[in-house]
Amino acid sequence: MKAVVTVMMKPGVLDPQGKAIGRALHGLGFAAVGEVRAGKVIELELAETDPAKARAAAEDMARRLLANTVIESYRVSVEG
Amino acid sequence: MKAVVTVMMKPGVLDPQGKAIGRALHGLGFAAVGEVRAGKVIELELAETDPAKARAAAEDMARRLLANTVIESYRVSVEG
Amino acid sequence: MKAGVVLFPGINRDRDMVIALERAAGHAPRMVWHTETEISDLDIVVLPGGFSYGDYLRCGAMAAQSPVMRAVCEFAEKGGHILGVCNGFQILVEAGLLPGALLRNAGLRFISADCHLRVERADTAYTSRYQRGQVLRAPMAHGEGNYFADDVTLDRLEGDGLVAFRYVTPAGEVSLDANRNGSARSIAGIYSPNLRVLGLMPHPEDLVDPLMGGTDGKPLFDGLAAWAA
Amino acid sequence: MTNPDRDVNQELAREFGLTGAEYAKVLEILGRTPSVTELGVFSVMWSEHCSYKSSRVFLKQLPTTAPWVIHGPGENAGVVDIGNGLAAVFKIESHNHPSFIEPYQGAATGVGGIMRDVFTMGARPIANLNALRFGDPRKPVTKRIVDGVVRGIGGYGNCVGVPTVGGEVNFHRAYDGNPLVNAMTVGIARKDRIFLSAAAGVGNPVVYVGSKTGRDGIHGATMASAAFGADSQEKRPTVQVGDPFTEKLLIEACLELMATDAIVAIQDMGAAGLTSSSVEMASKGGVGIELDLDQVPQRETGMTAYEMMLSESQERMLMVLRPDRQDAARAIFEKWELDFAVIGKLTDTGRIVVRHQARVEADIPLTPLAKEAPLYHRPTTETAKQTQLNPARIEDRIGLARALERLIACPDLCSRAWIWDQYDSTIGGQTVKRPGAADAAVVKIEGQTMALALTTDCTPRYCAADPEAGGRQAVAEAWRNLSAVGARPLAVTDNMNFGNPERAEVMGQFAAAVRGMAAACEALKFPVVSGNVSLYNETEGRAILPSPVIGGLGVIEDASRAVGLALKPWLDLVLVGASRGWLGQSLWLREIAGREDGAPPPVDLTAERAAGDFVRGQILAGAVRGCHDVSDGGLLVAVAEMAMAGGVGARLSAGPRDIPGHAFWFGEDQGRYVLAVAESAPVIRAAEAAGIPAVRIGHSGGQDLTLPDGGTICVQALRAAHERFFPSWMDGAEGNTPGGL
Ligand SMILES: Nc1ncnc2c1ncn2[C@@H]1O[C@H](COP(=O)(O)OP(=O)(O)O)[C@@H](O)[C@H]1O
Ligand SMILES: [Mg+2]
Repeated sequence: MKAVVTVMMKPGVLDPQGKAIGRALHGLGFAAVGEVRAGKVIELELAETDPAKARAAAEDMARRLLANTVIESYRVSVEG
Repeated sequence: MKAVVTVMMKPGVLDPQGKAIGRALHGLGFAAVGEVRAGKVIELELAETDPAKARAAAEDMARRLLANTVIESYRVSVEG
Repeated sequence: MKAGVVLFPGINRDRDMVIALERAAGHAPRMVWHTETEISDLDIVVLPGGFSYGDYLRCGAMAAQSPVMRAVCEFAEKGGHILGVCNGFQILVEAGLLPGALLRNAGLRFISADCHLRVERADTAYTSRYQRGQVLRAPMAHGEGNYFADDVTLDRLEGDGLVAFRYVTPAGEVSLDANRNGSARSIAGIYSPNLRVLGLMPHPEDLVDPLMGGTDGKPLFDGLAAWAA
Repeated sequence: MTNPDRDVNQELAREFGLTGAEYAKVLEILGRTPSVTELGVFSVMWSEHCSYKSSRVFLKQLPTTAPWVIHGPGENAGVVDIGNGLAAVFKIESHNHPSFIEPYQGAATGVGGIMRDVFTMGARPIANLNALRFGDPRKPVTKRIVDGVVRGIGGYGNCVGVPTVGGEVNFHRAYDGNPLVNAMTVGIARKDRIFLSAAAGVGNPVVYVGSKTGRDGIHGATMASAAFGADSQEKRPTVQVGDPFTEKLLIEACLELMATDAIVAIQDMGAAGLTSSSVEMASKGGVGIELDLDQVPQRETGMTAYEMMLSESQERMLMVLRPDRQDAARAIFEKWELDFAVIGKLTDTGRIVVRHQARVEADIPLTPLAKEAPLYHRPTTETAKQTQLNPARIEDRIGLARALERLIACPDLCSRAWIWDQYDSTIGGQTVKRPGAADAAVVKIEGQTMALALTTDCTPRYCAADPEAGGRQAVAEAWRNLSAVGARPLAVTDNMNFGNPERAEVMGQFAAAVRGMAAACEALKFPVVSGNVSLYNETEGRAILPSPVIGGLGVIEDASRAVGLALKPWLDLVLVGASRGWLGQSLWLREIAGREDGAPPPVDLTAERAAGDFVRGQILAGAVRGCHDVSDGGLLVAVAEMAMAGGVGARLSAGPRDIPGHAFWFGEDQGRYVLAVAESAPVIRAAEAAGIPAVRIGHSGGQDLTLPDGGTICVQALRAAHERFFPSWMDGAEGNTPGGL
């Protein structure tokens, strides 16, 4: 099955890219845009049929490699 | 409301980052990992109450700035 | 001085580092491959600059997981000296041997230019050949050198005198313009609590020869050689 | 992609870029209808990009030999002897079309490709340069392209760890739809350890190493051989994405293998990928080759033979190995975590035979395919000569000071620091003169006292006004920039960027530029050892300015003698070379008088040589503290650049009475240098003895530039104006791509 790990900067850690994107969007005339945050997404194909096991594995990968919990938080979602 | 734009390399376009992450995960002993693809996620606060309008705006931003449609594809999701 | 220079795939400032160490020590350092696990023969472990694993995902993240880093962590626990420059600094931080993180430069662009560093203390194995407060010039070349840590950590680093170098003007003043990558409190390099692990972003190893524009980086390596002798 | 079972005919051939006559020749060679794969092979091998069918007849005129030339054009890169048993290996290559379609990846893969051309020959790359041309900076799209191209060049070169030490940038509306991205790489090898591509040894294994093959950039070669139409968006092949990390591993693995005796022949997979590499290796060696595509490492499933043969996936190499060294070689590539696959063997059939899933997909005789590629003598028409302008008739409305302030701030003359600050120029620890420090970059050779001097030059507005004079001037300026640091110029690599060769005026520009280059290379003993041709640089019938970019390489035996352009206080300023006040095609004329006309400044090659040899001699004798050639913007701009680089002012004395002030100080007469020396008298005496014009034009010191007409400018203020354009342009919100999103 497929697991998706989304990694975002923790609140409080500055996100210069998010800010730059916000500025550029306003420059393009998108006035309705408020706060913008930029992050990463990692999609994993897993040879695993049990969603719970897949999620556990992905969480483990996020903790150990995909996210740096000093600055980043992550969430995992699993798709059939 | 909040719109989330996810940007990934188009299928068939080389994703060196995903390739390297996959290798590293195997190195860590995650044998079940198959193909890995890495992408970006941009979370946008929108001063907008109508989900349809919010989605349309986010799609427009993705086309014009957030995604490089020559090599990347994007998807938009809207959260209340 | 028995120095070991660790090679991860994608490291590319190893030659520069070897030249600087060899000039100071009079002999070449040992090259340590990323799969090695036995490094107890070394006086000092050096993690040079580059783009380990392409800097994909996060700078230094994948290298921090490699077999040799387990040995490097043990080396640190035993009180060993470890120098990490640029990507090496990022790897030390990812491996948890130094606190904080290195974010993208505030301007979101790679910066390759000379910067000026103020020596915050001159009583370590790395800085004994400098004066406290001395300003040295060094090239920086990185896209992710923006040092970040929470205020508690930053206060502790400063309180315990663990800030090694700060970005300053040629005159030695901390200023916004001198801090081009946006580092917290202008921090360019930090020590571990026992002052034996040093991580810094700029490249003293690239300024050890007058031909290349100066020798401001040379005292760091001469100091190390003298300490190990 | 293309359906393998589509029936092959004239119409499909045209879609693949083959003319009716060319397709007829294919039928004649095969004696039957080709398969889709065979048609694909012919179409890429006979594309402009691979066959040089329009340019070959002209390029033959270029001098390519000298006692120090080891390998001239025809190999992956040029090779020259630099002494001490070492050779410099270098080449320049364009990635213009891809950089317009996807600026970051187009530029990045351009850098990757040229580095492979160099380390394929056994050389470790030690320096990169890049020559760039962009459209009108007032157009937001130009800004997007500049941002992407600069990020791409830095992103790839910085990661691989080769310093980017020089280059050039111009802007002109003629490049609006066709930016130029020319990347140059220089490497060092032992001169007795140069690796070539000619295959040998029937039965020897053909080995594929590097990245896996995907459907990247199929038909990139034919793509680079067609003008953009409005529909070029649709014609796009899958854009190649560069992987500099893999390139770095590939360099280290190849150099490690090259230290052994395992390699018989090696060739990078560039344009037209597996097709051109296998065909060129086999036909150069006069052998046949058999490929089994089932063995090719593949990134995607269900790829056809056609797709695998034409894929332009990056970071791949093809080698012929000694069979008894195969396992040792495999071990090296496995250590570096790279693919290694035996995909075929050499035969004695003189044919290329391609098998896929037990089917023969191609079986073509190599000689006609490679050596009988079409050759065209395209019609040419000469560019109309422009009249020589009389400076006395062009009045100066604003004076020297204001003109200088405007010139050094304009996009074509402003500081490029914003660009080179994004390129790692110090990695390797051998960079003696970084970007901006001297007329040529100076890079020391590790463990040696000698250094290489490197530059790229071309002045397209001269070439447009008079292609022959422009061709001469481009070569002369490169030679001049090398001499100005004290180096002995050795050889040239050239990148010919032009429009559609099927138009007589474009082909006429090409022919004339080559004539001018040939004359200059001949007179300056500065042979061409490698190069690249990029045609069809036009959109909807509008061609770029003719741009024959010259990459120059020189050597300086003692790196510590190299001089830069930074001014130091209390020195005399001496102008070497003759001045006539030539304003035609000058930047002053364009930026201040708003005119782009007149004949460009001529180059007197005899005087050029004499002045350069004199300046080099003075530098090596230790008499010169700073030196700068006089090029774009003329004498006053050259002095200002020296002052800004050193943060030191200067006081200038009046010029000759017979030349109007603005023409003397902003004219772009060629063959001139400004020397900063402790004492002018002995230098001027030596020049006169050698029959070379030399005059004292002032002296350095203080914080201001004091002009002969009394005006003064503070050097700090000048520098601020000089450095303003790029940062303020890029930080302006409009048309930004934040953080290289
Ligand atoms: N694209 C670039 N990349 C790196 N350096 C560059 C680039 N463009 C210009 N430079 C540097 O800027 C300086 C000035 O360039 P240029 O005006 O072309 O010099 P010159 O007129 O002497 O040939 C040179 O040191 C050159 O190498
Ligand atoms: Mg030039």
